[in-house]
Amino acid sequence: MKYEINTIDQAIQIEILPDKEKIMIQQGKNKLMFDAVRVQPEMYSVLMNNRSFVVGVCSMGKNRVTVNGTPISLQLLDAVHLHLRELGWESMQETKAGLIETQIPGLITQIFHQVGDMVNEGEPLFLMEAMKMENEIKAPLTGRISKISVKEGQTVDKGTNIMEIG
Amino acid sequence: MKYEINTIDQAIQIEILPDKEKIMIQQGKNKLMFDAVRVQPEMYSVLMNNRSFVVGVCSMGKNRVTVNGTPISLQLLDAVHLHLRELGWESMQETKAGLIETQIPGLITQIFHQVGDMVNEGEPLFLMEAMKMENEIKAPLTGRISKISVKEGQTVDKGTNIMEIG
Amino acid sequence: MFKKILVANRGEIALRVMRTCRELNIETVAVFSEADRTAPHVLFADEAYYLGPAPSNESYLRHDKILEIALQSHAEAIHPGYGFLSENTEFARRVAEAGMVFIGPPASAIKTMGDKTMARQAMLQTDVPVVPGTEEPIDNVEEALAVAKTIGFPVLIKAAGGGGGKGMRIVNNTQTFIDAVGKAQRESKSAFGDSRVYIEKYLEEPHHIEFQILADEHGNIIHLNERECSIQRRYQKVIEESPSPFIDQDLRDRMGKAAVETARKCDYVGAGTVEFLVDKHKNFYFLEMNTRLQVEHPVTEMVTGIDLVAEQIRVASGLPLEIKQEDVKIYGHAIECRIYAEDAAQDFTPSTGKIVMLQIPDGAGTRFDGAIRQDMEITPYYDPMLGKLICWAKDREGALNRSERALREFYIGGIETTIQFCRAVIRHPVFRQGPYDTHFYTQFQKALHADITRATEDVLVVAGATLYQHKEQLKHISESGKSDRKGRSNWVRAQMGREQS
Amino acid sequence: MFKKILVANRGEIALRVMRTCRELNIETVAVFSEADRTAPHVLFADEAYYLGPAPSNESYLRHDKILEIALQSHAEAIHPGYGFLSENTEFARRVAEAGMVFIGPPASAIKTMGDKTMARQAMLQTDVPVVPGTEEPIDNVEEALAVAKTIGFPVLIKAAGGGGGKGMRIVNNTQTFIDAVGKAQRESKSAFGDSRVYIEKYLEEPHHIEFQILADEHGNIIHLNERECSIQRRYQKVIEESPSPFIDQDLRDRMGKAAVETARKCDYVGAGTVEFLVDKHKNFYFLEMNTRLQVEHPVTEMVTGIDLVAEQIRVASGLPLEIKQEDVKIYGHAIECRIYAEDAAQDFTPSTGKIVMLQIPDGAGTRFDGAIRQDMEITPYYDPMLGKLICWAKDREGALNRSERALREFYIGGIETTIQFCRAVIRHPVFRQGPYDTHFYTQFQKALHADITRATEDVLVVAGATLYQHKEQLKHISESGKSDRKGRSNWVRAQMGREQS
Repeated sequence: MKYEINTIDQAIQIEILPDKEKIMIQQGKNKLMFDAVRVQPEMYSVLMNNRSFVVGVCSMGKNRVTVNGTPISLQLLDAVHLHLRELGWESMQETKAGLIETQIPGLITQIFHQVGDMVNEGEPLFLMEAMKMENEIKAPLTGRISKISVKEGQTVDKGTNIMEIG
Repeated sequence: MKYEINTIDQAIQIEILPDKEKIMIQQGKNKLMFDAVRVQPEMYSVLMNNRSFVVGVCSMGKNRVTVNGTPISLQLLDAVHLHLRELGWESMQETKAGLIETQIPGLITQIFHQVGDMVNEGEPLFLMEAMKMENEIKAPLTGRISKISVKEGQTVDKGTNIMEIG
Repeated sequence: MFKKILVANRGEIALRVMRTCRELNIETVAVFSEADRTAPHVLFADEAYYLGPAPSNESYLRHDKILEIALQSHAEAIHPGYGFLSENTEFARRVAEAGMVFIGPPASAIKTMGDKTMARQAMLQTDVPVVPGTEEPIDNVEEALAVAKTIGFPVLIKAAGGGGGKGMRIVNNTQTFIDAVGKAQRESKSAFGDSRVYIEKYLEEPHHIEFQILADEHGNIIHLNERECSIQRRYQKVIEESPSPFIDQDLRDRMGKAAVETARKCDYVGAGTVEFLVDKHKNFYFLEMNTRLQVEHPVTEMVTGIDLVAEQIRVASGLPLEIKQEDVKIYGHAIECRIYAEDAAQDFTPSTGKIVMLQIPDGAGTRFDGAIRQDMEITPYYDPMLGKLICWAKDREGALNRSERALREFYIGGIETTIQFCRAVIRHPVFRQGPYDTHFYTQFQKALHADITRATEDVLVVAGATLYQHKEQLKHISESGKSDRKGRSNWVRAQMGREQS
Repeated sequence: MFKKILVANRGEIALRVMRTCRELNIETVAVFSEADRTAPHVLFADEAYYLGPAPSNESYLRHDKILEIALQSHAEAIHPGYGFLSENTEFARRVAEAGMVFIGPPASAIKTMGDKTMARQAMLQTDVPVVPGTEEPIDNVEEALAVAKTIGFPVLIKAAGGGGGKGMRIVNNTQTFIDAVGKAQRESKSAFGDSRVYIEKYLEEPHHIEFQILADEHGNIIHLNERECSIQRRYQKVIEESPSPFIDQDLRDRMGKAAVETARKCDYVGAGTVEFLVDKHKNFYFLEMNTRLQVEHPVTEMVTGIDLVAEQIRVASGLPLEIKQEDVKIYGHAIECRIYAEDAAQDFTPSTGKIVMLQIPDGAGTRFDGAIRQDMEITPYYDPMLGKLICWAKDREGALNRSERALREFYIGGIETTIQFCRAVIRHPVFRQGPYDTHFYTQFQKALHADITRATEDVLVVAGATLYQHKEQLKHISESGKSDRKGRSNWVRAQMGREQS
């Protein structure tokens, strides 16, 4: 089956030929003998044409792996998606870039804006105290604040939706 | 509930008072505050009257634990068993001391005896080659060989019954 | 020597201190918060006592509770580690009053040096040069601005009560100054309970160099040479090394002498660190003195062969130093990489969660001072440092290569860490070449972060194909309820088949 | 210098060699048997190739396969580690013929020194004293008995073709002699394919002392002082240290000179070890020369600061030694504990199974050279050594204390190991005091094994109560299908309750 591996700045076409005995990968003119064996629930030992890689599949569900430590965010598009794209459909899910979520639990100490404010990319949005440090969270893109979901002085959990831009 | 902790050379009576909030142990006149928290499937962190111990419950089913590394083989007799013993019954299961089993897989290279032979404790019974070494297995007790279950040249798995004495 | 010591700390430094205690045949008492019942320092200790809920001010900062436990457990001394109560004069005084030994300098030395402004004032009476700036701590913003204008921008705002980069701000102009002071005051108040700050001249192309000091009660003071600490982000050290690639023997001798003079000025006893800024002309200025064990003390241990915690304990028990200045030699080179639970790609935001997979590097010249374990939960309550990787080799190049090898070997799954960031620094040509200054991170930030995620086409194919297989296996598990193909290798079977045919 | 090296080995030594390769920026090629597809050396390497089924003679001993892979992968050199093909003249010759470098001495030196009888004959032409015994290997039992009677009992029977204690027997009288020769011949045949043995005088109260040698192609030969290897069981080393507590500087110099002379006699190049027996009067006798890296090489690395694998590789690539004899210094003291997957209580029977829990000691002066991982299966196919713990400190007492601390910290769950046995040796008063001889184990066997299981009443209560709780929890799980109380602490809750009340 044909796949496309997409990262931020690259796209590679491969064909995966699974078999009962082995996995072969066709990449352009190269045939690659691929063998991945799970050594821990979230870690694989991979041999590809005898080159050895340790691959971590850190976060289940997320399209993110580490190869010999290097973190790689990727999308794997299968033939169906590729075909849809050929037909002019954009199959890739649009990510909500303007959604600001907390990465860790903490205390919201100050919010610099109100709903409706225009903010520039890199402009401070709010202050959050976590792990004894005051963290200034900046706007990831330029746009108008459409929603603020928390108040100053509020304690928030990891993954809380704080505000939305655009 | 009352228990007796038995090892090869010691016997200790304790009373375990489980509670929703804590476990108290009464040992003679001493009251011990006991807290065991599992940190890995086979490892506990234990605080007993604030003294810290790491306890490994290595082999499920076997009555063997390690406390700060020290291996301890023990039996835990509950009130029912203790009562039976008071009435003159021997509740402890008799172990088959004369049963010779292999600890690892290997090849039986030579057997020195036949069924019916008398052997003295420490006398060689058979040779087994495992991990590139020839291992001489000696009789654990004096007695008559009642059964031999393998032949010379036979490859055996871990835990195979080789012979029985008495 | 003491028979029993209470370690009033947690994490890697608690474990570090307890290891030496055990080697000296001293019993150890751990204290722990609710979040730390099964933390490594609790499992390691001979005794462990519950302190209180997870927040530090309800557990590790509670003088009363810790003193009560120390008395109850018959500890003869208390080792505070770094952070928490390590530079708390009040606590040091109360420990002594309770008839126990505080393993640290006398309360007077902590008081003098702990308050950066008092320290500056003391140092102005010596030959040791100090950076121009405020002599008194400032609570008033306008007053602070006046000082800043006098010494000229850029200036540095620092918390009077603390260290470790918390509450620190660099300001380039009048416009942003007032806002920055406010932030520094709030952070300082939250971290150290003291909102006063001070202002100093910000040196350009500065090197952050510190000297390790050892002093006993009998008037002997020696230094154990320098540590180079110029690799910082958010004003926190990330990588330290000894010796410094910037310092020559003449400068080392002069700075060492100044460090000893500093320690003598405040009647120092124990292990301490004198921090200097050195400009590009090799002029050095006293910055501050840390009256405790530093995070980065192992690099000094690796190049001198001296166990600093053992020396702290010996000195605290009243024994004289066994080492003389002329016995201190530098053997080879050591580099420390701090491994934080932080996402370097997200401006070093702390990362919490469960360590689902752990592989710690080891082998020749490789030391890891940490307090982590597979399946352990990293909570958001404390400092996000997981541990420190220290690599030693006979020269700097060897130590760089060893660090790179060890970082490549290091694997922590389930949370974000700074392992890859450290790897990017270690292999950066400017760092490899040395010397570098404190601007290194800001200057090469982009290149460093790009290096972390740089991947060849082959690596992308491996990433994609493994993700494919992983998802296929998960699919099969959920479809059939059967186990996956874990531990079985298609390819080995294929090769075997070939061989048999 | 080489660009790529194939490591023809597995386990800890393969990993050890590859770590240095990576530090020298040399690519590594691993080979693996069917049982080792996910072994640590495969995961570490840059490339990995399948050799064959698990048994060594179908995988790690296959000259043809290994040479084929070396050529296919464009490796420039092959490092054999220890064991397997490391002392195989035929393999060394074939590597050279195929245009690659065998990282080890010339085939001629392996041939001379690998055959113990040839080695004895060579040494008889030098000033280095040898132990009285047979000069020719013997296949005939009666002939062997005649020699034994001539030199007088007790005598030692040794395999002519191998090392590591395999095929070795000590015999005290004529009655047991013939039986012992038979056993030694069978073992030797099975392990090395050579049934010949030789007989030598068994020295009483002997110390097993060996000297590390480094030699280059340019005629430079140096020694890196001694290793004390008298702690043995089943004629296999368990604990080694450097320097030896038995050797004084005069004896060290004389033995070092003899070791260098030995190496020169066989035109040695690379890293090698000259083993001596030293009797209680400090007379020393040449025992054998090991023409490879030894298991215990890290103790020498820790006290000299020299990376022996790096030196091997440098010398093999034709470079001259960088170190001169006068540059070799002893810094502090190092002790190595070998950790085997063996049940010490069952006469050191190998133990196989899954490592369900793993905690490797770390911290100052603590090095572990191993190749193990949590959830890894220990198979019965290869040597049962899991790794080596090496502890360094500034003196022997410090190294003893550090070893004890580290062994206490070491936890391997799921299989039996020699960790506790090593701990018993380290804290035995005779070992602590040193010097000790090779009879140490037989002499104190009972006390050592008793020490392993010694427990106070408190420890028994902890053992019993934890077992109670564990079984209760298992019962609850199987009864209700619900999860156990993992990670929750009754007692913390109890204390919290008290605090709130």
